[in-house]
Amino acid sequence: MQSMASWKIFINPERCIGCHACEMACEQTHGGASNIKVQCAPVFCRHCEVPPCITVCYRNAIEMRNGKILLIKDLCTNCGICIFACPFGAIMTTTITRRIEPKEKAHRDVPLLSRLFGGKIFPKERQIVLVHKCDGCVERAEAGVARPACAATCPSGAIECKDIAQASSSKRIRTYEVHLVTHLTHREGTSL
Amino acid sequence: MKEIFVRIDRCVGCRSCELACAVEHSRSKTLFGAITEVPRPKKRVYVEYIEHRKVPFVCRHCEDAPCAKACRTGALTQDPVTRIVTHNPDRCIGCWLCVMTCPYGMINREEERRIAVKCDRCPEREEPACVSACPTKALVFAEEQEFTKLVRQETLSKLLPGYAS
Amino acid sequence: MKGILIRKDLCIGCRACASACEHGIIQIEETKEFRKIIVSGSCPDECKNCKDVCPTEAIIGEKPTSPQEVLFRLTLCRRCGMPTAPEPMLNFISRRMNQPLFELDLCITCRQQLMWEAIRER
Amino acid sequence: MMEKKNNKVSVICPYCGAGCRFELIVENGKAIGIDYEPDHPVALGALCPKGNSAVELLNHPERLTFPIMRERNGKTRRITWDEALQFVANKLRQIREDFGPDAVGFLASAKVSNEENYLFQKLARLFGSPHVDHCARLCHSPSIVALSRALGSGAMTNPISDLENSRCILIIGSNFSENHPIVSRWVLNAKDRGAFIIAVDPRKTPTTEIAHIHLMIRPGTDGILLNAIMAQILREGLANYDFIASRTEGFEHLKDKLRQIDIIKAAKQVGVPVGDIVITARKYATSPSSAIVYCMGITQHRYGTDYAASCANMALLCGHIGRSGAGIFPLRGQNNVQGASDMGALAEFLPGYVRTDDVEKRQNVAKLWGCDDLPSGGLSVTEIIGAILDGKIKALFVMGENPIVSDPCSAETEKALSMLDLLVVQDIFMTETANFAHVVLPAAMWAEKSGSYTNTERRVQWSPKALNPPNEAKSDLWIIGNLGKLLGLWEIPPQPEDILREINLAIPFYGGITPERIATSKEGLIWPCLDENHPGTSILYSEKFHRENGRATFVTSEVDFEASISHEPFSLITGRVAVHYNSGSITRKLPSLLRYTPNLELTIHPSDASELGIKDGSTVLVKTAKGTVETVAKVSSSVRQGSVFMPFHFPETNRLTPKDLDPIARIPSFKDAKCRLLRKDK
Repeated sequence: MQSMASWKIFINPERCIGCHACEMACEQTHGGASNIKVQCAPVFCRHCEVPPCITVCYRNAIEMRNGKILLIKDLCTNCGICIFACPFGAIMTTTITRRIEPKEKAHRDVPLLSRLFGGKIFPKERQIVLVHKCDGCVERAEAGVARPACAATCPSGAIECKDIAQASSSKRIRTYEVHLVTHLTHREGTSL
Repeated sequence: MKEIFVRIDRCVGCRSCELACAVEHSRSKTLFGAITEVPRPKKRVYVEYIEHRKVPFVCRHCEDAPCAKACRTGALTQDPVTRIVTHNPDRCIGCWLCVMTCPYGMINREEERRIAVKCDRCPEREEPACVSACPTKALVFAEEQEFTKLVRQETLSKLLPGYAS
Repeated sequence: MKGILIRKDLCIGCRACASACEHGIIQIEETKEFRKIIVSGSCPDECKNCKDVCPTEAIIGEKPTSPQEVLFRLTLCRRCGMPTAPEPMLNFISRRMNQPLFELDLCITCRQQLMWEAIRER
Repeated sequence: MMEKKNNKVSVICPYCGAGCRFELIVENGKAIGIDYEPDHPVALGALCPKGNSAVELLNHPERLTFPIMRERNGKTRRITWDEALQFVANKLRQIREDFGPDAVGFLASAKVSNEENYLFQKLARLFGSPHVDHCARLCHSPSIVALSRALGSGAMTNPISDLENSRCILIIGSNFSENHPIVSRWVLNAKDRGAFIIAVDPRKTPTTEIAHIHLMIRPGTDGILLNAIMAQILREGLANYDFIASRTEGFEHLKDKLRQIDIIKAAKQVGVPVGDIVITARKYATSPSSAIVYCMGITQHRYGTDYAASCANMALLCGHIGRSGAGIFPLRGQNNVQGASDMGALAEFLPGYVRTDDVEKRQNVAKLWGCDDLPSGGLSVTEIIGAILDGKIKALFVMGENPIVSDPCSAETEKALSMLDLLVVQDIFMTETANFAHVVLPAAMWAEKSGSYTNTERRVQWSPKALNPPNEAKSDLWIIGNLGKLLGLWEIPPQPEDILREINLAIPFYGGITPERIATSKEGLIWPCLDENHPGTSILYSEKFHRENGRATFVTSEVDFEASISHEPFSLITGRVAVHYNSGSITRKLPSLLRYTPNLELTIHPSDASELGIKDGSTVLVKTAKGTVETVAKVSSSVRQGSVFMPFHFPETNRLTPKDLDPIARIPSFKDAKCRLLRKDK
């Protein structure tokens, strides 16, 4: 079995029919936030082998584990710096609202209303911009399902799991079969 | 501009072009030196065995190269004049967009540095290593007109005997 | 009751402290061209979440004079004009990446579109 | 999502006719997720966006969960099941006494299982009413009529995965990249192997982008194009004469008709370059195996039957049928529209395509059901609405259908439904039609009941029950079974397995599809499957055609297609969008799908838009003979100049469509609508 690193999530961009099935599958497998965005083809983390996002993260919250670039949630501070380090925009954000447990000492002074409410109000909730990215469906892989959800659901075969060398050689063979065969028969006069 | 043309029917599948290409892209540029080097030199030309036929594949350095256009970090750049696509290892992040978009599968992966490798048409050499290594002249390095002239002559030489007798 | 103070010269305008502050004292407001980090109120002494997460240690524990605001102009995307990130944040990125691999002043949607546009001009 | 203690049940997808299968993960009675089945033959486990929304659909809060009675004054109140069924049974008996059995109409559904459709049409016919129909009338009734006359059966001749082996694929009137997304995988595989892909569609769609050449025809000119292509094939002598001689009849008649066609004139009328027609003719005829894939673009026309017949003629002309990679692929829209038609839920057909006017065979079916004869001369969906308006039909029982949105000219439908003495609607949501109903019965969804479904490639698959329906909702079989008992048609409400055994007796080509064989197998069986150990036939007509003399026949239409071109200001094309499904009564309720196409948009060509002063997003008034609708405009060159596009998943669209029917298949010509546009300045 080749090493996990060479097994890549491979995209044939010209096969994408823009149906958004991958976004929906990703959303369901990752509890509501999709790590894929479909432009003219699906955009999600390429799990680069020399990733700029790792070099940029000042808390080393992004780690490469057997071929997959994983964002470790408890180290990540949602600062959003890695978002602009990724050349493909494959690191995505979702805004959520989280409840604030009122602590007696903590309060917020609001200059405008300070005269009316004695200058202190206690906000009930706050907005957080969560940072998330594709994890190569590691959870599915550990449960023994080889293919990530997006590759499993893609109706047109735009997203596949292939090894780089194998993908290139299949393209070469297809080039021969589709384009070169006819050329050859004319030159030699033999019909294949 | 000179191109590498392939006469598929002449290829006997000896793969000496692959060997020469790897040796040319090693530091020592000698066969014995190349074997022991790390990172192990990688070939940029590929001979495929399909059905009973042997077919060599060389990067075509396309006019508007999809690989150069797809590369987001500027590792693959195309020289506007010579149209040759060169790879800059320092900028390559191993995202493999080039492998996905190259229609002919001419880009390969180097395990050690985890970067892409592709044909740069041996800039220092006058004639690319694979062309000079090919024993049966299946690979021809010439201008378009020269090559078409060569093809005409070859076809004529096949026709002539039949015609003369 | 001590408060916090954000040093304007060190802060790069990321969202680390706002996400870390559980009491909602550090809030971020974003418009088309500006990002404003607002610090209002004072927080319990023992809490130093924001200090731990700040990438440039720009938060110091002194009593601010009044509710503090840090304003950043967002660089606009070269291709579509939408806001991307504050200038210091982009410099922070290019510094850490020793030499920038690609144009940083592209917004996320443009980067995503350019990823496949080379092949499919849909 | 991957806990171990829950169980996974393999079910069929409830949406389109492709028949994909996936595993529903159920935890203590609630659906929590799905998983994929990479070895399923239809799509290798792939699912389109609609398939992925199955869990959201099952847990939808607005599902109907108890029977509702609407009083005279419009107030609705909750009632019990006994009360509801008793009321419906009494009212039906009373209407039968007053106005006779054919005063009651029955609308079956293409989304319920074979067993339920079989029992539904049996209930209707035993009750005495000939009027049983379902929405196959609105989609592939021309295919059923034309293909069964030409070849012997109206179904798809090869499985979808067989498209991979075609060397040339002609896609005419189908946008499968959005409506049957998994078909695009096999077509792209064929393309990768060097197949030549031709797309014929008045619009630019993701499907036409796959094609090598796209014939952007003027809407409604499919017939002229097909005749022109066939004429060119004949002129260049590319027809397969020994196939014609050995396996077809009626060729002379077609040859004379095609001789008179001037291809240059035809190309001008169709609006495509002549060269494209010649290339299409050569590529289709000369390739070793060619396929024709077609859908609503062919059938929903005034001459839908003739267009479908032309597709059959073209396949027979070149002998591209009955072999791997060669065949005709009419893509069915709903998950069981093929099954519902097989079960005889059509006005003119009894189970197994026995014609109701064929007295002798009809009496055999009657004998099977224990009565001496069955009614005939039923009306189609649109004719039933007309009959209600004339006062001939007093009661309508609608199962899983939303005629107000899916039938043409909704104003007339609404008027008719409000005139009824009794309207019973059995559905999963409170649809637009259910708002008019006197009694609304809550039905269970596909995963909450077990049954067999037939997909578009004639594959009969069993979908087991994965979880219980929400509190009082019941399976359609339970409802029909108990209603039939109250009407005295049978003693005990039958189980799905018993009905399937009865189907094996009633329909010869379902003979071997017994519950034991398909309950455990994931691939199911492809009919015709004549007996217990028959493996099923994936490719039809390999030896002979299903007609008496085993020969196919060319069906030459006497219609002058030129008459169908009219140069009114705009032709209105209605069609589907990737994330929505048919009447939209399901997908418009699912936020994860609605966010992609939230509201109705009219697509207009840039030059037409600038002429009328319409910009992107400005509101537009669309006027047709049947009604006026206000909608938002989207300027794009994906439509031709002089035509506009509106998806029909929204209630407004079918307010505009015309009602004139195809004379033979009685399908409304949705796609021949003409409209005028006005800019509505705020």
